[in-house]
Amino acid sequence: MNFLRCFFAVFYKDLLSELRQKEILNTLLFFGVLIVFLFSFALGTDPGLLKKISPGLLWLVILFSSVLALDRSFQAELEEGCLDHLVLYASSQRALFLGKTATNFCAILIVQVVTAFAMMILFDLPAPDDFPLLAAAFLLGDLGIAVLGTFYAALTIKTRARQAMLPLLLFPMLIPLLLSAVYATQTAMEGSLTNSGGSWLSLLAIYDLIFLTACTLAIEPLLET
Amino acid sequence: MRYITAVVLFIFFAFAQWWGLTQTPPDAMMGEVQKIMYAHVPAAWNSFLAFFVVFIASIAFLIRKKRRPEPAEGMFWDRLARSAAEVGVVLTGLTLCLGSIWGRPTWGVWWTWDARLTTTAILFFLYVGYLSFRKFVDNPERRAKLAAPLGVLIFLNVPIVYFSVKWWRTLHQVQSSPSTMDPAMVLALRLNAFAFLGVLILFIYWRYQIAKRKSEHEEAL
Amino acid sequence: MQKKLVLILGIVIIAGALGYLAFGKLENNIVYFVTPSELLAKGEVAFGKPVRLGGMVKKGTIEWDAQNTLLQFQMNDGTKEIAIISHETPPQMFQDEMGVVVEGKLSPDGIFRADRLMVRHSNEYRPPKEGEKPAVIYKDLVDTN
Amino acid sequence: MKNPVIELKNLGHRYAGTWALHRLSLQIDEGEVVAILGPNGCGKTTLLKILATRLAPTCGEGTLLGHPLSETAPIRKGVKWLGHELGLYKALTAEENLDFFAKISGQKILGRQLDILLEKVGLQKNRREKVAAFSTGMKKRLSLARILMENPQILLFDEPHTNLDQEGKKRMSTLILERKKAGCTVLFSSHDHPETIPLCDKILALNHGRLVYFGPPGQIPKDVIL
Repeated sequence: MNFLRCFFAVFYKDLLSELRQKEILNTLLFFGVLIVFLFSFALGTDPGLLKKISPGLLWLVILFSSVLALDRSFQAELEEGCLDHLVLYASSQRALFLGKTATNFCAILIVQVVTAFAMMILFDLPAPDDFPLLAAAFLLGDLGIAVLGTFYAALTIKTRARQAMLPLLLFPMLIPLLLSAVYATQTAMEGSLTNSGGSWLSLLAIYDLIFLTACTLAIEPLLET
Repeated sequence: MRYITAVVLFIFFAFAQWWGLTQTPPDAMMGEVQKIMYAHVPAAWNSFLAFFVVFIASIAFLIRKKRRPEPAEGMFWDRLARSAAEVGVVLTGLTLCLGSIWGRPTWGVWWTWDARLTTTAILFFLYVGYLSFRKFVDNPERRAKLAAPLGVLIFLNVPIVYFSVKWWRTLHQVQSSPSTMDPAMVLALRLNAFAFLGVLILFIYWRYQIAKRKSEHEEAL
Repeated sequence: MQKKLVLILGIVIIAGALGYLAFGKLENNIVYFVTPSELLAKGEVAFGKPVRLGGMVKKGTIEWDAQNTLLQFQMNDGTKEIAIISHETPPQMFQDEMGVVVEGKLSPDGIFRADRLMVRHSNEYRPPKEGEKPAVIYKDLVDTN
Repeated sequence: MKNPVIELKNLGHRYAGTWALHRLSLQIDEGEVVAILGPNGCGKTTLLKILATRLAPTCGEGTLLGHPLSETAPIRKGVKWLGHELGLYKALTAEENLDFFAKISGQKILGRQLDILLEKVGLQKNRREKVAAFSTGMKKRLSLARILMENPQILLFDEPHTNLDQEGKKRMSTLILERKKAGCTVLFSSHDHPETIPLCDKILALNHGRLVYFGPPGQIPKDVIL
């Protein structure tokens, strides 16, 4: 009971301050759309090429912009020493972690949807073939990024060179997620000659399940130091 | 005594390599190139073993922590994890280089996005990240506390990485088993696997001693 | 007590998920490459789409033009076959009756133009039989240069 | 009725090769007000953080309210700490801040209790204002309200008098005495000797992480540097 209350309180608090300050969301949305824009300059105007690599590009944009969001979400706690009080007052560190994960998940999901739209317009992509598959890929992929990202942000928060450490540690961990998410997205967007997206979705789900459990179990020593 | 062990191990290692290079038949398809296997495969096996040691040591650190906050015992597990990670990274690097050299004549490319090669490369990145993370935390106790969950998490990712990459591209042959190999080759491979195991244990022991001296030196300051 | 229970539950979930991944046969739905008969069965849809194609090199169909590094051969899966054109130097193990995977596109003229050629090596290692000379095919290919 | 609520035995904390606290052993009884004095970097903040269970000691033992330092959950219920940084969310209002901390610590806080709390620290008019608009003094008072939510048995203040005007300092001292009357043990670190000496029952003087004096304020030896 206390666990749920703590979880929702953290989630609500983060959402509320984000909605009032709009620091993360504004930066991220701008960043995402800007990168999509830059890609079309860097890769030339060959529409076939852009179409072919757009699922990969989309997930790369999400990966890079989520690092910004994750770092920011813990940096905000470091200001004014909020993290100390958060840890001392919270009835459960795990609820704290899950609450923060939930907010980050929402932020990443919003950026993902907006970036995907920007990409469809700028790259002239056709409407997705398989909409439920696409939605599932977005949800599961973003959940995984949020879980591991929040964990790694908590890990690197008090180290030197924090902003360099976070992607260095996080990105190799996310490779299975990136692979499955890109393939599922690709299948959903254009259909495939060979594959169905189902197996990739189950791999995403398994990945999320494993790390949601493992990170929740292992978070306490990170926040307590 | 310590030096004798080291010398014996290295003689055994050299013998195993010599055996693999000269006393086994060449492969029907690949010819003499196949003999890279006697260094490549044992290095790969033993690097996995080293990473498993990191995993176990990290778990041991976390479990011990809850029972009794006694720094000395915790530091043992922490140093063990660190030394095993270092040796594992070196062996993984060796595996990658040898695999690349083997791949050029057999597959026609230096690097291919094959499942096992790619998995090994990701492993390499993950554990290099683990080691560099340790470098960025100054306080030894804090470092131990933070690195332990990381060591566990990275190892949990290994099977997922393996399966995802395997589905992504599969070119590497199915795992060989003794029944698909010539007995002379199996023998040489086993011999070399034990030789590498000896080197692995010796290196971990040495790195552990260095880490211990270092922190003793720090404490004396 | 409750803490221990949560820990055990977590470990069970992780182990279960990993076990499902390893033994769940999820990869049955993943297709790494298509065979020539599968590709041809798609008809016109397949033209110009990047795809991986796998099969055996048909015996006696390899034509290697070293000057222009042009390789032509027929790929066979037992029922259908497709002509492959590649501009890459084939690897050492490339030979008759060998399993290969190529990446490229099928043109409307029925020829598959490959950007990449990979040999599938079996997991068998054995010494050469009498009269077999290891790696001789590779030398033949290189010597013509 | 001497009843020790804080007992430390050979407590030490090492940071980056130096001892921030070294072999600290002492006992503090229930209802005592103790001022921690000493030059900058002598270990005041470290000691308070260890007592607040935010920092684990490198060696030694400590017992708070009968629980060893490693059992953080029951200690955190009864021991409240206020550091240099106040830990308030500037995008939230005063009310929302209190409500948030009450919720994550698993208490139910009613509107009326909130009124009383805010009135006690003189912020009832600003309850719907964002903390970002608050002055330092107001922020400090708000964090005091947060501490008083749970009726703690031990209070740990890290330099409560700094950054306050005369009025604020007086208010703070009154509060400390009021808590003492309620049976609460108070530890605070300070630089303002004239303000703090009349408040406290005992003085704990630290220098380079070592205890140099622990006893009534009247008997400090001359050679102890504060």
